[in-house]
Amino acid sequence: MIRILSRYAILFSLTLLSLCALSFSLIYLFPAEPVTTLTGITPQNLMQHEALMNQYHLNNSIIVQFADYLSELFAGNWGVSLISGQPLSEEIMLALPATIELSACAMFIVIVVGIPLGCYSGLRAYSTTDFTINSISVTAYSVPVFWLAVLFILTFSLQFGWLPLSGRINLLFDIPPKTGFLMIDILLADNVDRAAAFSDALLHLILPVLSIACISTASMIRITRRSIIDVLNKPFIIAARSKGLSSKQIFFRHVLRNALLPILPLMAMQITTLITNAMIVETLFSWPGIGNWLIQAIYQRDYSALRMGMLAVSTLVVMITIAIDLFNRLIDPSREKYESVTI
Amino acid sequence: MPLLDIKNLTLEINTGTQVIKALDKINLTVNSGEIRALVGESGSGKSLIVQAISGATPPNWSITADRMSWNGNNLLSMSEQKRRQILRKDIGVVFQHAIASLDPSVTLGEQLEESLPDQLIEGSWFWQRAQSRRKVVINTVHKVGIKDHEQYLRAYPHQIPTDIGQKLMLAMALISQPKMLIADDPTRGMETTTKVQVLKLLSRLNQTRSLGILFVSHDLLAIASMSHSMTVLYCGQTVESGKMKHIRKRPLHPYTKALMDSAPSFSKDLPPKSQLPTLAGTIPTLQHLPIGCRLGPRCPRAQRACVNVPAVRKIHDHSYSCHFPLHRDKV
Amino acid sequence: MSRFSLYDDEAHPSPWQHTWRAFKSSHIALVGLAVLLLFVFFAFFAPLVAPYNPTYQNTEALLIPPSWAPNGSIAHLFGTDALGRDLFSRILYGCRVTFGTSLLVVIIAMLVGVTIGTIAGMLSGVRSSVVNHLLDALMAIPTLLIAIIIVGILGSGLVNSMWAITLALIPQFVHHTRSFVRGEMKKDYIQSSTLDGASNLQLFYYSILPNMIEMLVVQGTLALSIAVIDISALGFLNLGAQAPLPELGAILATGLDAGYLAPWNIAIPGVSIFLMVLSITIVGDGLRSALRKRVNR
Amino acid sequence: MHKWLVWPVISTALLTLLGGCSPQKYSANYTNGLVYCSESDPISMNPQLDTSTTTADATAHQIYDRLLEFDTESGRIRPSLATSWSVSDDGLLYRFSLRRDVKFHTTDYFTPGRPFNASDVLFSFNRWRLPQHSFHNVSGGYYPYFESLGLADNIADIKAVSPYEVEISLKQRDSSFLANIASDFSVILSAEYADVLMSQGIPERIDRLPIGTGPYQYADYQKNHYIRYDVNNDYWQGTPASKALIFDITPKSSLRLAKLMTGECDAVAFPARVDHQIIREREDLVLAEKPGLNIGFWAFNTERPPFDNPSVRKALAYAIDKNTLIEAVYFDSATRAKSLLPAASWAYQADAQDTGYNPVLARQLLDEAGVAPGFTMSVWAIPVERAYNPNAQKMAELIQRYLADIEVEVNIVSYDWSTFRRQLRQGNHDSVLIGWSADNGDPDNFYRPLLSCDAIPSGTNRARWCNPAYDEILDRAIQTEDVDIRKALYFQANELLFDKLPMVPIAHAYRYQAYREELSGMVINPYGGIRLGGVTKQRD
Repeated sequence: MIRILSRYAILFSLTLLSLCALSFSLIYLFPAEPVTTLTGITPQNLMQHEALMNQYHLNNSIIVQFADYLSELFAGNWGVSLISGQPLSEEIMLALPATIELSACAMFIVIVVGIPLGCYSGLRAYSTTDFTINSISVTAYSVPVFWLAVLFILTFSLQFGWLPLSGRINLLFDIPPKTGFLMIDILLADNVDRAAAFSDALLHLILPVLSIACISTASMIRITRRSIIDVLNKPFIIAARSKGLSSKQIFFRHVLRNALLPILPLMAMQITTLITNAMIVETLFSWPGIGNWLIQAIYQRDYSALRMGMLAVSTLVVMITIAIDLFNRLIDPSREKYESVTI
Repeated sequence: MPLLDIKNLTLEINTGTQVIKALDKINLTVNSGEIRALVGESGSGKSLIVQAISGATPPNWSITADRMSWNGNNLLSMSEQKRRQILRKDIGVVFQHAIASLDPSVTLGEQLEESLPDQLIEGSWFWQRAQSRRKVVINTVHKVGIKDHEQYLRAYPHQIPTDIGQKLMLAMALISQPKMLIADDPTRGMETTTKVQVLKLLSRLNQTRSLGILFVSHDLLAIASMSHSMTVLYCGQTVESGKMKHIRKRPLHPYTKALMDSAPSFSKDLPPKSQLPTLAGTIPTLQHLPIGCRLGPRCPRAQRACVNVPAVRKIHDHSYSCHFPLHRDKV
Repeated sequence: MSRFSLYDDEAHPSPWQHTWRAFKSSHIALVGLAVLLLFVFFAFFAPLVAPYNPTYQNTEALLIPPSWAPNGSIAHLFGTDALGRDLFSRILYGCRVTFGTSLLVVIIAMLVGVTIGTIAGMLSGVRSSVVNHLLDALMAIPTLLIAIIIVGILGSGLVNSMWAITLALIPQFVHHTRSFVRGEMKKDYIQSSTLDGASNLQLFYYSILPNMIEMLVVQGTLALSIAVIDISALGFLNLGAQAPLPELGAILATGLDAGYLAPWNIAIPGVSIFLMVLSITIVGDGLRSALRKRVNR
Repeated sequence: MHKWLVWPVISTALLTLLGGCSPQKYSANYTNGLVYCSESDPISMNPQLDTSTTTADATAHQIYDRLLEFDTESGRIRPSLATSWSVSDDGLLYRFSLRRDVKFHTTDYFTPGRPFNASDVLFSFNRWRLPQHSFHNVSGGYYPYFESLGLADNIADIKAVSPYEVEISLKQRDSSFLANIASDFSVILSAEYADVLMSQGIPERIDRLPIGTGPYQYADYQKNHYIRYDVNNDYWQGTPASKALIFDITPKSSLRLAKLMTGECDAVAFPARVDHQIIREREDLVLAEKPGLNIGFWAFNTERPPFDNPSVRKALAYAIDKNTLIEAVYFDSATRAKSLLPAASWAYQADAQDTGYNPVLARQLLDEAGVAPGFTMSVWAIPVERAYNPNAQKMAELIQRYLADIEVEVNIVSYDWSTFRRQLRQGNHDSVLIGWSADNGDPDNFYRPLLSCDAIPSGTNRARWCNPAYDEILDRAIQTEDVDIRKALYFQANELLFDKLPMVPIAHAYRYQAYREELSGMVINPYGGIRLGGVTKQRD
């Protein structure tokens, strides 16, 4: 156990280091002045330029610069956005929770709807219900997410007018952003009608979450179905049945557990596509998440924001992936690495 | 009253393109306390019979039988619930690959406790029942010959050697004190030392607990010594069955004779350096089964009459199905 | 003695024929293949087939509905967009741009990925596991993020977005190739050829590659569907193909502005991307199940 | 075997679907407030520092007041913070008497000690007038509107005769002075707030956390997302009806329209021309229309060869067909522009010369000027919608094709609005599609900020064209009060412009305002930014 934990700790710190190195190299790769990309302040005159250069040790060797860059990062001084002048740590801490909230709800729906449907179609393999579920999931899997979002907007909010289409909550609710997670902020906010704010936030959440969840649920259904069918063909299921266990007992005690174990590493890949889709959909629903923020930054050529945004998002995603891998390694007793799991 | 009585069992497998008659009119009876060997070359449908009995059949199989009864009541017409009850209580099944037949994600102790029916444990409170459950598991494991049970009960299937796995499968089958045990070639691929251990264990159980055993195997040497009666299977057809002594002394079906000759220890008068007599040709694949007597093309005594399926004839509990049996020239 | 063989020897088809026969057995896969070939045809012969030049702005024909709509004209099969450009020819050229570039992207990513994967697979020991774990972790970075960074460095444009997606797809190929090669190296037929004195290169070319082709084809179709979606997403976000270049995602984005007046400007590009990805996924699925049928027999 | 699994699966799927759609219509107005969807971020919270309409919309009429106001119907000047004013007969001395007990905003970052008086007027004017003023260089020290008019060196002195009496003396007569005082940019700041900030050592906060006397006070601003205003309860013209005002920043015009339809926005800025028909068809939306005092033009950067050569500029002008541009981009809701002034202005010249569509002549002129075929140039297109140019990107693509006919290659450049303006001011553009909306009714407000020499450093002269003869005509024009003389002088200026053609005037567009029908008091302000003080929303 300790050996595994230490191995994963090394892997995590190594990846984190490579990500920091990547973001450090961006300072020189971006077509702007290294000083502006690092600090976000455009030096007005030569004197301020010199002051910044030695304040961030930009003139001595790369290694010292990188070491200093790392200490700055962990000290929380992430520099200032080129355009808005706000400190980056503040802006990212405001934008990241919005995307996390969106992806978490989408992931919840993916798991709650995807896995049961996958099991259902897996158990009734090669029957008509299995065929319909499978064809629906193949279709839903291949719909481009931005087109789906546009279709949802056109039908649900413009045609029927049931759902709002932009932002996290109606701006008339003045919710001071304490943690960045809207649901928690509503509870913390004092002079606001909580029930109305909560229902409004939920209504705003439905369309973006549905447009992201559709695609990931479809692929989750296919993965689960394939995994269930593989497990059902295994010999120990025949042995269990000959032991006289009822089909319900066999499913819950043996099939479900063995089918879900190989799915975990694939969940990590699911999270990556989910967050990518979330970043695309944010621009359509003007959801103030990290995706929207990054795309605004690229439009405004805000290089310091790009550098820090990239580091924040990739660290988040890599952390989740490695956590899922570790969790899978811990609870998967069979040690037999599910290397080539087909989708 | 035989424990298990199967008459004319036919199994058709619908493989999408064509329907294959894998088992053709199987007759099999096992009395209580009797060890019956079911012998046949690999691919003759032995494990299909075991699966047919246990009812674990995939959707594209269709099973028809004149009679398939357990202690008198017909298995096929029984309700799913009732049949499962019998399987759990009275029949224990041991499979060939022990490790593959165990759930890789559950500890062995749990799997053993799972196959223990509730009737056998006492204690009203749940912790008492858990203790008694553990006690029964531990002494069954001891009975099967595993001393250090602590280490194995906590382990996972991929962490234990195959012979221990085999013994645990046996324990799992015996834990519900069944009346009959179906062993599907448990000793296949084992070294002789462990093989002898398992066989001795089985015969000891048969004597002490008069446990009926249906021993499915293709290894004649091991079975001849311990089983009371034998049925020979070829390509899904029962060719001969009867008392072990009669068959060894006077096999009536050419295939049984060929089987007997191929085992060197039986025919003592074999001149040194002579070729072992075997049947020509190979076992036909399921898609190309010959009509009538399936041994037809390979049988040295085959004649025109063999084209239609030979009826089953009995000479006081020694039955065979062949038009031109050995030692009895007239039909 | 005369050998009397009653049953003729079965014609043992080669693995390829077998996979093709299994693939052919499912009709949906065939339909998917037909649609895919249609897109490939458009991708290569768009200039011959397209009635108009995609960037020709006919200012008299602004926002004409498609031919099947009440006041649509047959001159413009899919109608025209806000600048009077014929939508049908733009979609054809769009297929050429989107599908063509994603084919290119997948081929490059496959070549690079396979070489790195094989090298990582062959040399065992700490280094390769470290490299692999690192690549697995980097595989987790969302493709859109890599695209944004590359657009930041090189500026927006179709070629830059191609580099971004190639970089995003390489770790996937490396991972699958590496696990496949490690699996193969344990097998005996590799052992036997190494005993015959085969060098690593010959080993790869003669024994591993033939077996790997099917796995690569399956991974290729998966990567192709991801590439098509990503390239059109970047085009939609105006990070990939720039204004006049007819790329399906960009056409959809420009169509959005006049969305309520001309809904077909949204529907038709969306449907074409959807059909393209659907056909790729169906063919990929058909291949995968055919391959699985052959392997499990 | 699996019948028992059917029930949990169906229930979860249904639950998620049903929970979602509440059949009744989504009504966005829970609390009593007004949501206005603007198209971009303001550069700063003080209109003095920037001429863009976005900044004026967000601040001018919401947070601040001016000495004088334009009447929205008649367009004539009426009193505001100055109750009355008198002009000496030689036109050099202006005396204003100020309104009493007008309170500044009380916010969590500042509580005013005293009401509005003359020292605030002095502070507001001297800040941009005197370079050595303590607040002049705060947030860049850059006042484009006043620099382009050269107002600073025309004002001799400003004196506070009494706490509620101010006197301004000019060096030369300026007939457009009163109109400039009433424009969006000459707002009144709080001197007391300035002193407090200077003592705390954070003077630039005056432009980030503004204090004014307007109907709404600043509450919160998140870049690219929203600006929140609270109501100014003790506003001197009576407390406004809606409790809060939100500027929801939505760059895409189709998204703004969508939010208007679902009721998430009560009013939207610059509805796209292509959607006008849809807004008119829906009965819950209103599209107000007014002939606009603006001009959309295509300016060439005359400092960069070959655009410094007038014949090249003429050739490019002949290469494009203005009528199709107007039809395709403005959907015929604009009139063709011959000169800078729109028809609504009294100095409009109906018979001004204009460049027709003649690509052959254009190619000829280019060959004479030595511009070889395949010459590439950049056309910058503003990314936001404006009354004077609703879709610059589309117009650029049309121009791209016209110039392709005469073998001139065009690449279209566009950034985010604030980055676009910053790069434009540095002058690294070949040509730009932009425009100007009048801030007051005076023709000088068109000619001077767009093409005068001292408008180049202020950034409003996009063509960076400096012609002393042209400036001399303009100075003579504002000296006289006589309308006919000024008209003749402006006609002279038109000829000079047609001869040199630093920019190609394209269209004078109508101004549009789209809002929900439950809004009342929504009126289009002919000059400058939107006025939301008097708007009320009935409960539906």
